[in-house]
Amino acid sequence: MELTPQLVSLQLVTGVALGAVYALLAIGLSLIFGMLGVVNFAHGALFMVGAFLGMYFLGLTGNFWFSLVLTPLAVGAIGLVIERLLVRPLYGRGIDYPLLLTFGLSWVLIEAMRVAFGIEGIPSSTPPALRGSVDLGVGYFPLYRLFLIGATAAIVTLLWLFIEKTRYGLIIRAGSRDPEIVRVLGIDISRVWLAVFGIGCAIAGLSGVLAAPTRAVNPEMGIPVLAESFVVTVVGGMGSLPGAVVAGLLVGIVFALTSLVAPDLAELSIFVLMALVLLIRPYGLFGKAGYMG
Amino acid sequence: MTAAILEVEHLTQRFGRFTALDDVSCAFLPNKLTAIIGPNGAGKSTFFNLVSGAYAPSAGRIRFRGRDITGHAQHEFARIGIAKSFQITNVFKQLSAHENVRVAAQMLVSRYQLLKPRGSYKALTEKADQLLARVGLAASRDKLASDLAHGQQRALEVAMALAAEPALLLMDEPTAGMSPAETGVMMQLITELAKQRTVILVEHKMKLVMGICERLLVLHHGEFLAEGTPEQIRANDEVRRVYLGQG
Amino acid sequence: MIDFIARHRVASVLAFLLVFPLVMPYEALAINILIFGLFAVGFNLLFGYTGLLSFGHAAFLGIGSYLTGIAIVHFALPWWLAIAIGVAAAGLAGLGIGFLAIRTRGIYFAMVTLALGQIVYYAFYKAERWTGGENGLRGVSVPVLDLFGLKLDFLDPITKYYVILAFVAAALWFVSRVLDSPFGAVIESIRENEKRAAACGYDVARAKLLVFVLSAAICGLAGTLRALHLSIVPIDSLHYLLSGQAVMMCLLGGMGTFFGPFVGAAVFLYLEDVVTTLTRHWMAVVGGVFIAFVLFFPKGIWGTLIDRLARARVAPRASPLRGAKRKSS
Amino acid sequence: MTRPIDPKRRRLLAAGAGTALLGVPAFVRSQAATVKIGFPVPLTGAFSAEAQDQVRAAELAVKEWNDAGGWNGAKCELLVRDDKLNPGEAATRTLELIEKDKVNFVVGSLSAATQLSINAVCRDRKIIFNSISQSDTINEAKDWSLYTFHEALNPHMTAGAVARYAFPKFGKKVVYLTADYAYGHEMVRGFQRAGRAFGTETVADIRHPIGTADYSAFLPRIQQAKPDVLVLCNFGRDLVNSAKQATDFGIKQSTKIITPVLLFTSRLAGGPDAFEGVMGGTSYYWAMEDKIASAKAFNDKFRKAYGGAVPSDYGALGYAGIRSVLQAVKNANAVESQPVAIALRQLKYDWYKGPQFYRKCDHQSVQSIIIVESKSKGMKDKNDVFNVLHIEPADEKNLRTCDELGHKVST
Repeated sequence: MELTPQLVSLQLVTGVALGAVYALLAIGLSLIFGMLGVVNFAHGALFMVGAFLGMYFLGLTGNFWFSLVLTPLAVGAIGLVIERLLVRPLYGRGIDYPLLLTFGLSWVLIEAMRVAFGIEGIPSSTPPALRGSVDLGVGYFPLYRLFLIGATAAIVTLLWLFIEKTRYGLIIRAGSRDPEIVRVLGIDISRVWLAVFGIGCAIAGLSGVLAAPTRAVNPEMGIPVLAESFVVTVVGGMGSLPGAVVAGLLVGIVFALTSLVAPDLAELSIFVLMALVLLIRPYGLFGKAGYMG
Repeated sequence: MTAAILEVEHLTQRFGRFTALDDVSCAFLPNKLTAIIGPNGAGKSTFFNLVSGAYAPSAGRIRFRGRDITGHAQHEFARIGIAKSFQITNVFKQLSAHENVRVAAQMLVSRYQLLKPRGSYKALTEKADQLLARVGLAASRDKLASDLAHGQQRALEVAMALAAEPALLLMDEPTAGMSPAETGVMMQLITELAKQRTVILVEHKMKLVMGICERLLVLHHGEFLAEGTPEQIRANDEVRRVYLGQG
Repeated sequence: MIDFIARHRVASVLAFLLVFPLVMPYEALAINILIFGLFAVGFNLLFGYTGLLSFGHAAFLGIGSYLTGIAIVHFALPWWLAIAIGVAAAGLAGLGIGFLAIRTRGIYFAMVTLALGQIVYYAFYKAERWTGGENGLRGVSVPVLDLFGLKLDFLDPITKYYVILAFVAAALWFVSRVLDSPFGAVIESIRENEKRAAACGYDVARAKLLVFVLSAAICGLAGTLRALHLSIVPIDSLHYLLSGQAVMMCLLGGMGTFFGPFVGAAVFLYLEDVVTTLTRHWMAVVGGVFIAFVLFFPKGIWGTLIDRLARARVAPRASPLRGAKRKSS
Repeated sequence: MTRPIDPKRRRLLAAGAGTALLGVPAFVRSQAATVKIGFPVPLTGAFSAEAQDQVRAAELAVKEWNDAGGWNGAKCELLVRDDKLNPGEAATRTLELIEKDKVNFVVGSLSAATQLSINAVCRDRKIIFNSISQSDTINEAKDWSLYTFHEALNPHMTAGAVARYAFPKFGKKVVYLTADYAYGHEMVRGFQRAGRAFGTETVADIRHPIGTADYSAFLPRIQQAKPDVLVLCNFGRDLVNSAKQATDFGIKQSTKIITPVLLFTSRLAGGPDAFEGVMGGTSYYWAMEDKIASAKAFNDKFRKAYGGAVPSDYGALGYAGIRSVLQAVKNANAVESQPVAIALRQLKYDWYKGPQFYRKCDHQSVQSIIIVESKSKGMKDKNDVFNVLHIEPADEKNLRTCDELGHKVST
C-alpha cells in the first residue's frame, strides 16, 4: 500500500468525522459528570435509544429534520424521568452507586428496545438530501459524514454559547464549581441538576440519531460506544467540555491513522492513547485534580 | 546552647504566580512550645504543610536533627518523628476511635506484616487505650470516629499524632471549633505535652497562646514579621499594626 | 450467630460451602460461584478495603486462566505447577499494572486499569499460536488429578467441586488473615483517608501496590481454577465486561465486607441462571434487580443483613460490631 | 428473622450433609426412557434471531421423530439452553446438560468459539456433539474426536464455492476486509486458495477488529486501490455495517462486493439498499425449493408448524443436526455414544438440501453450497430477498484433505 498525501488527507477527514460523534457523546457524559459527579453508564444505551427513536420518527414523519429535533427531546425527557426517579435519591452517596444503577438501567433499556423493535434491529437509511459522495480533491467522501462534522460543530457552538452567554449557563458553571454558590443565589439546585441530566441525555440521543444513518441500528450498538465515549471523556479530562471536543477529535484521528497502517490494532490504539495520556497527565488533558480524590 | 531540632532556611512555596511563603528561615529548640501566629492567609498552614512533608517546598531547605530532609516523602517525615494534627479534622471516619489511634501507633511497629492478627499486638492495643484516656476519650473507645462530637474528633486527632511518639509535634489550630471548656482542657494538655517534646502550634487566636508559649513567630503575607517572647511581640509596633489592629 | 460468623468467618463459610452444591441446581453452577466468589473477594480486597476501583481485573483472571492453560496444553506440565504458574503470572502482571496505575486516583484510576486491561486483552487475542485467539484455548483437560498417588476423577462434578473448594478455602483463609493483620489496618486507613495515612507514616504508594499485587494474585487463582473447571479458556476471560461483573458482585453483596462479594457472586450467577431459563428478557430482570438494590439496599445483601441484625440486637448500647463492622464480617 | 439455629448444631448438620453428598456415586447415565438432546444456542445476543429459528427447526425434527414412534418406544426430549454467545457460558451450560440433565447428545452452537468450547467439554466426557455453525478449526485433528460431528458448512468450503463462482466473472484484483479472528482468517485462506486457479491477486487484506461499528477508517484505502472485487470476510452485524458503509463510500461503482456467508437475517436487518448487488454463499435459502425436492418438503413442514414462516439458513441446520443424530439412534439401535457415532459415520442422508454424508476422517458433512445475490427490486414479500444464482453440488474434493487436517488415519 502506498501512503499518498491524498490518502492520508482523506483518512484525516475520516478521523474528524469519527471524532465528531465521539466528541458529542463525550460532551453529554462530561456535562453530567462535571455537574452531578455521576458516571452515567447508561450513556451508550441512551445513544442506542436515540438511534432507534430517530429511525422510528423518520419512518413516522418521513422527515429527517423532524426526527433530528424530536429525538433529543424524547431522549431528554427520558433523562428527566431517570434523574427524578432513580438518580436523585443517590446524590451524596459516592460514585459507585449511580454507576451501578445506570449500568442496570442500560440493561433494561437494551431489553426494552429488543421488545419494542426486535432483536435484529431496524434498517437505517441516509436522508435522501444527504446521500451520495463529494469529491474533496483528495478522494470521494460521503456527504452525510461531512454533514456530521458540520452538525457537531453547530451543536458544540450552540452549547458553548448557552453555557458562556446565558443566565442558565452561568448557573450551571457556578454549580459545577460549588453547589453552595447556587444555593446562596436562591436557586433550587435540584432543578439545575435535573435540567443538566436531561440535557446530557438529550445530547446522547442526538448523537444516536446522527450516527444512525451510518450504521446498523440494533439494541447492542451502544455497548462499544460506551467504552469509546469513556475513553474520550477521560482523555479530555472528566467534566471539561473543551477537553471532550479536543479529545474526541484526537481519538478519531488516532483511530483513523492507525486504521491505515495497522488496521487490526485500531481499537487497541485508543486504549493505548488513553493509558499514555493518563500516565503523563493523571487527570486528562484538560482535567482538574480534585474530582473524586 | 542546645542544637535546634528543626531548622528551616529560605523556605519558599509558590502556587503558580502566588507566593504563599516567602524566604522564611528559623530554628526551633527541643522541648519548647512555640506558636506561629498571623492573620488568615498569612502562610501558617503552608508552613506546616512544608515542615510535615505534605508538599516539597519550591525553594529552601528543611533540617531535622541536623539532617536535611527536604523533598522526602511525607511518610518519611512521620517515621523520623514529625507528627501533625490537622486543622480540619482528618481522622479515619468509618473506623472506631480506638482503631484510629491503634493504626497511628502501629506505624512504629508493623507496616507490612500480612499474616499475624492485629489483636496479637497487645502493646499497641494498650497504648491506644492509654492515649484515648489521656485525651479524655476512654468512654468513646468503640464509637465510629464519624459518630464523635466535633471536639472529640479534635481530641482524637491529637491522640493519633501522639501515637507516633513524635519528637516534634505540629498542631494546626488544635482548638478550632471547640467550646470554651474544651479549649481549656486542650490548652492544658498542650502545655503538658510540651514538657517532653517540641511542640509548634499554629493559631490565629493570639490571646490563647500568649499565656502558654515561651516564643512566638508572626507571619504576614507569607513573610516573617517578628519573633520573640509574648511580651516582645505584644510590644512590637508592626505586629500591632497588621495583626492586633484587626482584632 | 453473626458474632459467631464474625469470629470464625473462614470456618463458617467453609461449612456453608461444603453443603452448597446440594442447594444449587447443578454442580457446574456451584463451581462457577466458587470461582467468581473468589474473584470478587480478590477484587474486594482492592475495591472494598482499600477504596481503589479497578476496571481491569479481568486481566488477572484471564492471565491466571491462560498461563495455566498454556502450561498444560503446550508444555504438558502437571496441574499443580500450572496453577502456581498462573497465580505467579497474575501477581507479576499486578505488579506491572499496579505500578503504572497507582499514580492516578478515582475514576482515572479506573480508566487506566481499564486501558491496561484492554492492552492485555489484545496481546492475548493476537498471540493466537499460544492462546487460540478468539476461538479460545482448548484442551486444558486434566481428567485425573494425581495427588501424591491419590487419583481423583476430575471429570466427576462433585469431586471437582471439592477440589476447587479446597483451593478457594485456602485463598479465603489467606485473605482473612491479611485483613486481620496490621497491613489490613493500613489499607483500611488508606481507604478512609489517604492523606492521613501518609501523615501517620505509611508509604501509601507502596501499600497500594502490595494490595494490588495480592488482589491480582487472588483473582489469578480464580482464573486458574476456571481454566481447570471449564477445560477451555475463552478470550472473554480478559474482557472488561468481566471486570465490570466483579464490581457488580461486590456492590450487590456488600463491598468492604468479607462475605459480601461471595454472596454477591452467588446471587448474581444464580439469578442469571434461573432468570435465563424463565425468560429471554433476563437482562431486563437482572438490570431491574440492580436498580432496586442500589435504591433500597445500598449496602448490598450481606451488608444490609449484618447491619439489621446488629442494630436489632444491640441497639441500646454502643455496638462493638458496628465499630468494627468493616473488618469483622 | 427467626432465632438462628445453634451454631454447633448447624456445623453438625453441615458435616452430615457433606458426608451424605460425598456418598453419591459418580453420575449415572439414565437408561433410555427418553432420548435427551442438549441444544445450547445463543437465545440472547446478536444472533438470537437465528438461534430462535434453530430451536424451532430442531423442535420440528424432534416432533417428527416422536410422531414416527421414536426408538423402541423411547421419545426424544430437546433441552434448549441459552449460551449467550459466550464460550464460558456455553461450557457451563454443556456441563449442566451432561452432568445434571444427563443428556445423551449435544447439538447446537452459533459461533466458532462456542462450538469449540462445547466440543471440548463433550469430548472429555465422550458425548456426541453435532455442531451447527461454521468453523474450520473443529475439523482439525487437534480439536476433533470420534464424537465430534460438523453439520454446518465450514469456511473453507463456503469461501471456495463463492470464489469459484465469482472470481472468473468479476476480475483478478481482490481486496479483503476481514474480521480479525479465526473465522475471518479461514475465509480469506479459502478464497485465496480457490483463487489461485484463476490467477487472482490479493491487493490487500485489511483486518478490522471484530465488532467494529464504523468502517469509514478502512474504506479510503479500498477506494484508492480500486479492486475488481471486495470480499467482506465478516459476519452478521459486521457484515451489515461494512456493506452499508462501503455503499456510502461509493465503492460499488467500480467494485463487486462479495461475501462468503450472506445471511438471510443480515439482509433483512441491513435492508435492500446496503446489500444491493452483494453476492455470497449460504448453506440454505428457502427458495431453492424450486430445484430441490427435500427443500420443498422441509419448507412445507416448517410453514405448517410455524404459521407460514420460512426457515432461515442457520435455522435449517438445527433441523438437520437433530435429525441426523436421531436417525443414527435408530440405525444403531442404541443411545450410547460409540455405536451412534459409528452409525452417523455411515449415514447417507437428504434431509433438506440434497444428498449429504459425514466424511470419515473429520466427520464434516459433505454438502452443497448455494450462491445467492441480494435482490433490491421485484421482491414478492419480505422473505423474498435473494436470487439463487448457482448450487454447487456436494463434493469431497472441495474440502481440505484429511492429511492436511492432521488426521493420520484416513479411512
